[in-house]
Amino acid sequence: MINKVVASAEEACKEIQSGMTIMLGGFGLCGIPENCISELVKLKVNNLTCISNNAGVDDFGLGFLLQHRQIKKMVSSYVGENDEFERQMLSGELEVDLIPQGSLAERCRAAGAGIPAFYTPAGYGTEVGEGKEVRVFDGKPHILEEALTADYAIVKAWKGDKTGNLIFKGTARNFNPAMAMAGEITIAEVEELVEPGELDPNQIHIPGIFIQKIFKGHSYEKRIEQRTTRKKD
Amino acid sequence: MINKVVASAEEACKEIQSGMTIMLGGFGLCGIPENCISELVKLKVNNLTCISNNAGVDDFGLGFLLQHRQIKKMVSSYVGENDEFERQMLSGELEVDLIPQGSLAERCRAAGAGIPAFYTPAGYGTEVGEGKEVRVFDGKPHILEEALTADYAIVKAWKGDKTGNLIFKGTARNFNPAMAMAGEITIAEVEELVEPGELDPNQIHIPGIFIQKIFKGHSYEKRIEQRTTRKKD
Amino acid sequence: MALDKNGIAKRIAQELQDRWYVNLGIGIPTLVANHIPEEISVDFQSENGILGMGPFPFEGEEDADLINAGKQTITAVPGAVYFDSATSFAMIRGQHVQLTVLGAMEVSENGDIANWKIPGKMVKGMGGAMDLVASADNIIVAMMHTNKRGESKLLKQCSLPLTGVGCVKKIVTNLAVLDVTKEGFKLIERAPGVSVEEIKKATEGKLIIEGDIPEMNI
Amino acid sequence: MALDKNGIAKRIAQELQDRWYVNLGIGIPTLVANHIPEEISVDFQSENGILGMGPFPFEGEEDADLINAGKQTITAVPGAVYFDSATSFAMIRGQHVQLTVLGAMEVSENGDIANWKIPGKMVKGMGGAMDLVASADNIIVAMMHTNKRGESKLLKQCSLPLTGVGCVKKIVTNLAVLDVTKEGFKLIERAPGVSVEEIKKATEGKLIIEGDIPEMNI
Repeated sequence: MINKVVASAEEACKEIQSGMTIMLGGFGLCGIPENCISELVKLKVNNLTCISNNAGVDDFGLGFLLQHRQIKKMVSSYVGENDEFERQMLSGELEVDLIPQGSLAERCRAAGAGIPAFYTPAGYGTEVGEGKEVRVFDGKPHILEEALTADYAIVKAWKGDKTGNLIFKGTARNFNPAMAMAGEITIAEVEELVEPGELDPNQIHIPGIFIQKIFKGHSYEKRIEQRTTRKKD
Repeated sequence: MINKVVASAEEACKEIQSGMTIMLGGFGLCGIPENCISELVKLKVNNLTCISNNAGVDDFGLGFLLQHRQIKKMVSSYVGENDEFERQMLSGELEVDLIPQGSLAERCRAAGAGIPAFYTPAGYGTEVGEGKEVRVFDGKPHILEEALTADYAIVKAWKGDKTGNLIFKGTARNFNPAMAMAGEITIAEVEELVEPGELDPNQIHIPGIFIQKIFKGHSYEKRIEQRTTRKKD
Repeated sequence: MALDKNGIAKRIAQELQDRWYVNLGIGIPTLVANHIPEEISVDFQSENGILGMGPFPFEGEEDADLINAGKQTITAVPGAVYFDSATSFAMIRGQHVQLTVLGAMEVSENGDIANWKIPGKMVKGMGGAMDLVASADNIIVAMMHTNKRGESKLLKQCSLPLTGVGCVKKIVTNLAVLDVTKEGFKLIERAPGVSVEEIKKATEGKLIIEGDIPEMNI
Repeated sequence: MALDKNGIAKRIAQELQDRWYVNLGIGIPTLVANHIPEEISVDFQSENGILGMGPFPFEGEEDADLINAGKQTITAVPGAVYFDSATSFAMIRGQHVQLTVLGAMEVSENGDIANWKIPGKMVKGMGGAMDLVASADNIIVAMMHTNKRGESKLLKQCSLPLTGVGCVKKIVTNLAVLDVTKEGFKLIERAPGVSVEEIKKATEGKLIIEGDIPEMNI
């Protein structure tokens, strides 16, 4: 099998340039590529267009890149948790394209699957539908949504093998698989990197064919955004 | 979790009626719902429209239903292995709609995913594209394909739990997941039926929400269509 | 007496039917899970990628890799399953989820809903709400009848940017249960001790009152 | 001397590049897998749902649940992965597979291909071929230069229903290697001992011959 291993986040990200469009997996702070985000801060690339469901919090996740003014435009579905984001957006420093969450996921998958456009009912009759073609199927109006592409997709998986096959854990899967399919180049950072054949071929969530570079992340903070618990009775 | 278990193929199929449209998982004879096919023969329902990648061989798989003249129309991508099929088709007894394999899979998934239509390059400029809308994306012509729906989808999985979560084995997965999503009612027959919680929630290929009825198949012949081997050196 | 948030959730729980898959939004809708009648079996979907969501974890047992769409740590029940976002919205858009309960800032008498944006002010985004309201057959809105300034949230027409058009089927507020019909908001039940007059006063959109309006039984 | 099927496969194997994912069609293309140079790493995708296809199993080790798109029993190499048909064609349509090799009944000088139907006679279906030819950047056709009746399969225009339009990039036959260019079939190599004249005679479509045409090195 084809070997996709690179040594580190530094090695994986070294060709990322200012002005590029980058997809980043994760939902909230869950399943985000922490090591590559830190590397992007170090690289000081800017004018980035970032496609990510959320924008992190002020001091973690994509919030880091916002703090350092490296993001020109965010493409997201929900950005409610980030004060710096809201400030930059309301002041006009930051362009924002808000997309329904399901359309965001499907538009990423579509790019990866060679589907240039599809119809969805989500957003019809709202700002999201403005300027988009409307077509009625089975009596119900739908809008045409196009595939979302990116120069790089950066995803985070639980386990991966050297050929790029990935397995995710729990709800940390979220946007990672669809974005992994969509990147012109896809980087996967994983908690555990194993030899080809160590993962059960029935149980792989994203086949390595979608991955160009894979490495074991140096460390994971995995910060919890809303720690909610119950008391033992 | 919601319990989807029925006792048998008989119980699962009892409301299937003549004239219905039925999707059947499998590729060749691999991963086909053997028990439900036998039950459909017993039920003597006819005038069926069957959506299935292949049409079985003369005396196995969908070939059984063809032998008994229960199928009015086949929607498939490849039917090369079945003489009775070819005879019925050339004589005009059997309607046939041939669809590119990838479009067949994607049209099933689309139905399950609430996507009424999408654009694909497959079939542009061929008979498949006749009468379909053509649109150019990024310089390349695509045709509009619509979702394929069915009254019933019948799929076969390796393992399932009582709430309908399914795991497939090897290349027996094929069309089963996309069709499981697409059925108005979806029946899953499995080799092994376990309690909810016995399957790892990270490793389920099709969530039970797509399944309405599940049962353990009585027996599986799993016939091999092209037994190809090599000699030990 | 007007209901509190828990009361609204309790009343909505009565709408759930056996064998339904249900998606609960953030806020009041989340509380619905605490009031499911024991005799019915329902499963909760959270659009970030879990079916079979259980209660919050015990202290010390939180898993950063297991959250709901509100970013809260959760647990999974036996038989739960995790999936990716595209599959999650395949379930939603494909109408495999039988009921969506969500909050709103405004609902209009024809069933339009606004809950994601206040121009020039609040920027949150629609998250999964636009997909949910455009797809679900059953959509129940859980909200206060009026906003902080005492203005009705049940309007002739929404003033805020829409989340979806003509999609809300039922509204449960602190004052009433209302069906959204072709003719307008049809009053179904009053909160215990709340008069029809009070509901009239708090409702800007067309309110239909036919016969005696019973009190909720919660 | 004209090549046999194995010779055609051997010549096509020279086109493969390191780190390519490759889809091999039924027939001659399947044989390509036997001739991969040791110094390059390529992985084989079969559109029924496997990446990392290995050789046929040893006798007695066949698994009914493990076949290729030709319905033949196969094995999987370490690092292989199984997936469903929608994902498989996502790979193909999304151009993640770098090369497709398939057979044909006819190819036209502008790169059209026909390989799925003879009206009123053979009914097979296109299988995955229409998706493959509409998507792949590199498409090599492996076929005999002429049909059983000695008629050319490299035509001005296909007479049979098309599988795809303007998609074939290269053709390897028992007689020659040809690139499909805007101007027509450009002769690149001759089979060992086969003359340009023989190739001319066997080619109905426009044949471009520039300078000396070398023999294949196989």
